[in-house]
Amino acid sequence: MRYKIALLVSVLLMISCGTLFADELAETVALHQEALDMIWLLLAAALVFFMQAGFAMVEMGLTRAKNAGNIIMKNLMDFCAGALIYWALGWALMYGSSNGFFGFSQFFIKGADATLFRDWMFQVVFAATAATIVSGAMAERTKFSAYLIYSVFISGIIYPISGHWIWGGGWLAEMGFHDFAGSTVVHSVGGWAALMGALFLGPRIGKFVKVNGKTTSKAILGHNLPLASLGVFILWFGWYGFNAGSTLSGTDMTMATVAVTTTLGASAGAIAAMLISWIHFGKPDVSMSLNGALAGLVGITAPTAVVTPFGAVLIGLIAGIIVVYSVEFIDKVLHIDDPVGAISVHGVCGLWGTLAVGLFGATDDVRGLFYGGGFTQLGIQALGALSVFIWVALSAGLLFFIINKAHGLRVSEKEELVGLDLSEHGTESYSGFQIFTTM
Amino acid sequence: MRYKIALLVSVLLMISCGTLFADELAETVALHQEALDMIWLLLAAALVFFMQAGFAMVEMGLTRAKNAGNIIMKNLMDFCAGALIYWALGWALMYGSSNGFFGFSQFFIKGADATLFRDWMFQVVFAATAATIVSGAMAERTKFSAYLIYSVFISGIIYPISGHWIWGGGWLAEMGFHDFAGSTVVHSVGGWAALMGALFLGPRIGKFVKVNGKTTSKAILGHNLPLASLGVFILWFGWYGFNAGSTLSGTDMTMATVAVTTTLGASAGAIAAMLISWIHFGKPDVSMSLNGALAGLVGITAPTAVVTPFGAVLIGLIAGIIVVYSVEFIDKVLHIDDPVGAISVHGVCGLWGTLAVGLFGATDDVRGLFYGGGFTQLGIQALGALSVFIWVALSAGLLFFIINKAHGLRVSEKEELVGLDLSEHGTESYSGFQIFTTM
Amino acid sequence: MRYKIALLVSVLLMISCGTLFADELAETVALHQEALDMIWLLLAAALVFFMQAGFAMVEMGLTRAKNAGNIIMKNLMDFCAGALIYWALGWALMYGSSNGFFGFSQFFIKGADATLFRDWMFQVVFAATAATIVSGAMAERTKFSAYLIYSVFISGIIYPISGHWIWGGGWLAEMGFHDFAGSTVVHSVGGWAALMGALFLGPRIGKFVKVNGKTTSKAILGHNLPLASLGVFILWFGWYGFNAGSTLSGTDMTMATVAVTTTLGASAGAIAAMLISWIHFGKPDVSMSLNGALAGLVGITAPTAVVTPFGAVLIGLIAGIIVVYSVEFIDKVLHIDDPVGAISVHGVCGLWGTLAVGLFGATDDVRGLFYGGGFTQLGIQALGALSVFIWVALSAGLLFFIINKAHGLRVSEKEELVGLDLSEHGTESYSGFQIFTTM
Amino acid sequence: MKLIIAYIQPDKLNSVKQELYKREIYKISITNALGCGQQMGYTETYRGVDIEVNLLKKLRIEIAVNDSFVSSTTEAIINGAGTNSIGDGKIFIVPIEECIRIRNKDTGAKAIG
Amino acid sequence: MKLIIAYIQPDKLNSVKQELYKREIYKISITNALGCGQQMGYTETYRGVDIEVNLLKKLRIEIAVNDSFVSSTTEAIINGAGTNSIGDGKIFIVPIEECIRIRNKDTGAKAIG
Amino acid sequence: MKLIIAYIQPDKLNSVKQELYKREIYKISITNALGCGQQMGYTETYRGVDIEVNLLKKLRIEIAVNDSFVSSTTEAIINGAGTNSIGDGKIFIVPIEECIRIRNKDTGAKAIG
Ligand SMILES: Nc1ncnc2c1ncn2[C@@H]1O[C@H](COP(=O)(O)OP(=O)(O)O)[C@@H](O)[C@H]1O
Ligand SMILES: Nc1ncnc2c1ncn2[C@@H]1O[C@H](COP(=O)(O)OP(=O)(O)O)[C@@H](O)[C@H]1O
Ligand SMILES: Nc1ncnc2c1ncn2[C@@H]1O[C@H](COP(=O)(O)OP(=O)(O)O)[C@@H](O)[C@H]1O
Repeated sequence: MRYKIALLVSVLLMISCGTLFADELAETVALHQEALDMIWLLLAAALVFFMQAGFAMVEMGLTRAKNAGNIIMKNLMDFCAGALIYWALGWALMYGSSNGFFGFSQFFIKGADATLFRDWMFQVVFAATAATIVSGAMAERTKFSAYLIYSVFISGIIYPISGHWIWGGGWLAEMGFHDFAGSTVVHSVGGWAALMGALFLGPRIGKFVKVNGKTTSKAILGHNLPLASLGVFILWFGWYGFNAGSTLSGTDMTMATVAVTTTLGASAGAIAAMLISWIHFGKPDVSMSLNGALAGLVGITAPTAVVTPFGAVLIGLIAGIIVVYSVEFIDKVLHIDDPVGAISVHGVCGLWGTLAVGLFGATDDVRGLFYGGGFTQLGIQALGALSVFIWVALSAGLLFFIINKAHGLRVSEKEELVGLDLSEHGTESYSGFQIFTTM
Repeated sequence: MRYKIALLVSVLLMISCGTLFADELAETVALHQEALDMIWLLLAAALVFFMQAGFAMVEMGLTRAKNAGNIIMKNLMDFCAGALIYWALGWALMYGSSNGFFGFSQFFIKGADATLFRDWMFQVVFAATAATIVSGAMAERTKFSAYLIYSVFISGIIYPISGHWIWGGGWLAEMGFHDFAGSTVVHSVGGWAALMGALFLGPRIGKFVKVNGKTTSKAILGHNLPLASLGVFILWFGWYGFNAGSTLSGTDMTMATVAVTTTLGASAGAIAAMLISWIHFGKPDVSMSLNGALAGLVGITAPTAVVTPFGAVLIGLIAGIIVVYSVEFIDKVLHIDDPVGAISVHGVCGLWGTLAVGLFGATDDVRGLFYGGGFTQLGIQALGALSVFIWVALSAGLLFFIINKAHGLRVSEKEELVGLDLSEHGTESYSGFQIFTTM
Repeated sequence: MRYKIALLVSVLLMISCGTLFADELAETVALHQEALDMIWLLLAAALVFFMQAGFAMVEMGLTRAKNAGNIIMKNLMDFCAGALIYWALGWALMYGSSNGFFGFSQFFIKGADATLFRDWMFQVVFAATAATIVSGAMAERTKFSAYLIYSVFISGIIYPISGHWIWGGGWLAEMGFHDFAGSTVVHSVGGWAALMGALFLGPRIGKFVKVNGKTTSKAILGHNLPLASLGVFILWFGWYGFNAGSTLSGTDMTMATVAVTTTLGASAGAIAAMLISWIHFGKPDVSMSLNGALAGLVGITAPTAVVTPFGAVLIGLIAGIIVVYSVEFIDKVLHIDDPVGAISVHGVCGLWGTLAVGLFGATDDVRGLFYGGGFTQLGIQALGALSVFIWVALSAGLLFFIINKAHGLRVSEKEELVGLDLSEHGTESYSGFQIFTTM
Repeated sequence: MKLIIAYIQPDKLNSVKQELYKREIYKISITNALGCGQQMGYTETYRGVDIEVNLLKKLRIEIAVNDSFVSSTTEAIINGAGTNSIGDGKIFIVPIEECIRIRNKDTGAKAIG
Repeated sequence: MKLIIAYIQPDKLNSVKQELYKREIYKISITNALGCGQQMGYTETYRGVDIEVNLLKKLRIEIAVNDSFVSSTTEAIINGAGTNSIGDGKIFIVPIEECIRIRNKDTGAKAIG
Repeated sequence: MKLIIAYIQPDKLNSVKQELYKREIYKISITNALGCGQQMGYTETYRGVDIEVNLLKKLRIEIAVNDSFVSSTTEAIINGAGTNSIGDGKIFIVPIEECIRIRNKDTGAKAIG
């Protein structure tokens, strides 16, 4: 009996020891899970933050030297003001407890723990991306103060609400709308807001010339293509955080698929835009090719996790073609002045990417038309894209309308001719350089 | 009995199997802990390294075209020379076995294993940051060879010693001085050295004009704001490595808090500086807003891990206000010529951030005045900041004094007028561009 | 007996519970292993991707303003076209099932799972690096369409095949040839292809002037050193992904050694090149120092994981010296026109780094001459470097020969004088800026 | 033949060109200049410190014309560039003794147009 | 003394300089200019939209010479810059009343060379 | 009325301006130029390869003055820009036949100042 008891005791001891040990281990492993998610999301967030620099460089490069400082200020400040308002309000509307249409809790991310801090960090840089897209379309003629007001509203209200529908557990999420990293949530929202902004502003002086009742479009050249190209490389670099980070988990291995489809989509987009511009204008156009890469990136953003490499290449190619014709159409037919092509790149190609999910989706959960999924997913995607378009067109339209009436949206003719750097900020961006200021 | 034995054996086998297995598992988990720390710190170190590019762009952008190449050389070489000396000497003084005032072992990081390699990597980029801060304040008039000498001493001796006090287990660490990521250790050290350098050098030709016995300050415009803004974005991006990496562990979840407070602090800083410049000068100033973002970042660097988001916003706002008035004061009252505002951004706002720990600290360990912690922490912070100021003022002062006497610190008037690119490096940075060389 | 059975049952239950639990834990830990590798490699790949921006900036900065847009297009498109072809073909030749000389399976990375996606992602950015190196040596005079053709072949065939020998399990790998991150696989391949390209193209107009039968070399200045320096910083930053990522595993702690030796090698390279240029030309030359940093990086790339810090410093110093004399030799003796020094930096220093493994290797597996390893390793390294040189010289030579005959490699004299931006792309890169277009 | 040199505000180039075209004067050369005249320079501030920009950006126009075109050319410039405000600029008329077209060595009145 | 002003194509500067050197004319000043003459401007496209570049980049050369050098100078310019095609440029000759060398206050024919 | 054209070293602009102000000459126009004169160009090296910079950066100053101001203007330029070394520059004086102020169509001596 003593023997038995001894046995029993020893066995129990060993087991309890083991489980004790195992408990500790399990805790460590759980901590590692948290750490992997944390590291992945924070680094991805940093990469997405860096896209602000990319946007600033692209927009500066594709506009005139006399407005470069103003673009800096707009890009810096829409992030800064956006971050504060997204902290106070935006997060609450987007990820607070939901009524299907918007969230409403956690203002000032109250009571945040490490996980919530992490998630806010990852989300704020997306909000800022949506905001900053608009700046390009409104470049070279917008009052700085008006832009500041706008940027508070888009990051605080417009973006969070449609974002809630899709990423915050709202009605579109319920329906199965799939937008992995934000073709619609981020890019289309930015693009459609850009469209409204450009519409309310009107074109830059000298952009459209009326000769014998016919309006012709004139090119106003960007002043610094090297800067613009740097911006595109920075954006592409950041996009690995934007897309792959959107797994939202450091142990979700689809991040590899995402990285690959993102790379292929962007490459195909650049090549398609280059070829189309070559065929169409006789020369491989630099700024169109740059826009093509961005178009491919925007297009692949929604479907990146659910398509095959082949699918990604096709999506990119089509995005690259779309962007060239869209830029032409908006410029030559609609006569809307979008200095950097933001509406086409982010709005139109964002729409394309959203629909592409319904065409090229190749997973069990998200199966598109071409992969035997029928029209269901495509229909949901179209509905989602349309709803967001309507929401942004109305809300941003109203916003710009009110700003225009109450405060003025556009600088005076004299200020525009002199350049916003001097007139709005009292500075020159390239002091000492000789620049032909007539341009 | 056979039965019993069989039972016993089988139980023991299973258990031992289990523990064997568990042992292996435990080893793997321990390796993962190492890997998480390693990956986190190396990537953070890479981000901090990239801040060198940010500093170079900011400093180039805010000075004249004729000195751009010289700034490249200074920023590149203070890193390169600094890395070699920090390997040979600096690490040993900072993290070698301590006598309270400096370390003294591990010269040439002798006998380093993976952990020490990792830690050295993370620390060397901080040392280089401190060194490179000075370059901006001494821009456009310093002999290149003198700058090289200086940079060896700051990375090899000045920075490591005060660093030892705080991060190397020295007397300030003992007292409970809290400087999470280096408002004092890195930024103030750089800022105060910059102050001494600018003092010994004197102002650039044409910076201060004496009319009727009254000295007035003239602006010497930076030649490339787009580059400067790119630099600020790069610095901000790198700062996520600088601050969040300073958890020194990949499983310390406060990294999320750090990322959030860093973002909010920087945003608030930029907005505050913009608003103050708007009120004060009539226009929202571009370069001041850029400096405001940096001021916010420097200010939040020490308290980032121990404050609330509200605290971070306040700290950033105040840093943004401080930087504008400090730049004005140093320029218009003290008549010290600091071309890029390095003394204000890094010295003064580093001081502010250090004190802010004692005001806004909100954790159990570090509790500041406004969070019921009384004056203790604030006192310690003040003492630490003061000690470091005295140390750097004396040591850097002596250094510049000796360089000035023995070697000469400043180029000749002719060389300064022609520009350091031609006179010190025999090159033009913007060959082919027409630049009004009178400026 | 009941008691016994009860005991038995309870013990068994507990154990099975435990193992069940342990199984789950083990699975999670295995997932973490995958996640660590995944995160590490994807982030490293993103860093290496960003090096494309670095190359573009360096090449633009060191050439004339009138060709900047063309360089953008070349650098963007060799990545984009390279990515598509590496997906379709390159990977299959490099990592498909081997016959010792090339692989042949997994075209279009067919049947890829997360691991293969990850590995492709990490490899494609290396392939693109090799391709883009060439662009610098062929700058300012190459037909854009010819360059596009070339870039498909290098990424699709030339690079993958020699890559297979070394990294794909081919014959050089079998022999024990050690090239950790690609001094030979990537940099020499790029460098030697650059050599062939520059040879077939001939020098730019005005580069070599024949006076009295003696050919003298004239400098053609780069137009934007700030951009070039930014490029070098970006490259260095990306190199942490390039070298440290080449552990190929997130739990291989040698990544710390790699980061440290990379830092020291690059620093030493920059310092050596600066000093040599100072002694040799009388001034510390900016562009040479920048090239020195790159030379150090290229040199340390092969041996980075197997050398001591001392070894790394020596390797870097020697690379920095080599690059200056190599640039001089290629320019003044061979009269080959390499606008950015790509042949010297990547070809020659890549060769040096490869041999340095056989000299400074200090691990059990890879032991060099100076560390008691005799001549064996050095011999293998020399053999490998030579084989790759022959392969690239022949294949790239043939490629450029055919392109030259069948399509034309070089633009017309008029197009070259006007600049490739206008003649090949119908655009100006710096519209509005006054540039002395005679240069 | 006269060489008409005019300094104008940069943002007036387009209207000057239009006025010239109306009068069938198509040939013109332009350089960038910094000028200092009655318009004493504005003061910008940069980080709150005054910059005396007493050298203002101007465009310098050169038009070589036959004597009979002088008055219509100056009229065009005045119409295009004049705003009745300080800084509008100046016109200087300098004699030309000879004019040669490089392409075909035409000289004199034939070459100028 | 005459001031010879010439507008030439930027890529012809080198050959003009060589022709001048042959004739031992070493002193010359150059500015960047935008010109609009018979060569009506080419049209670039930028993203498919026309840009009327009717202001073309030109170089403006100034050479001050003694009267006896006028013909060899113009000859040099014509030889160096002429290609028989539109856009080759123009030469204008303007009288100089006085010339002063700043360094030593030499004047007249002595100062000009 | 005369048009005084001077080429000076860029770093002498400030002292020239001061000398001019002393003599109450406030109106002046400046362009960037590349010059090649007695100062035969220095040689820079770039990565150890010579660059013959025989086109040096100069400033070109234009001052239109009434005849009575000619000597004080040239004096001011000589005082401000002279250093007794090669490269100091040159002054050319060219006759002006007419001067018009665009703002108010003043002409002649009244317009010039
Ligand atoms: N006497 C002069 N000599 C040279 N340039 C002059 C002269 N007077 C005017 N200018 C040029 O014309 C520009 C406009 O002159 P300003 O006196 O400001 O205009 P306004 O006469 O209409 O007031 C000046 O900036 C300068 O470039
Ligand atoms: N009458 C003029 N006044 C001022 N500049 C002129 C005049 N005629 C020609 N130019 C300058 O000379 C350049 C070449 O003139 P253009 O008529 O195109 O050449 P060509 O006479 O050989 O056809 C023009 O771009 C312009 O800068
Ligand atoms: N004959 C000339 N024609 C045109 N420009 C001249 C002439 N002589 C001198 N210059 C200009 O003046 C500048 C200074 O001339 P330089 O001969 O070097 O000075 P110095 O006569 O004092 O030695 C030259 O770079 C050139 O721009």
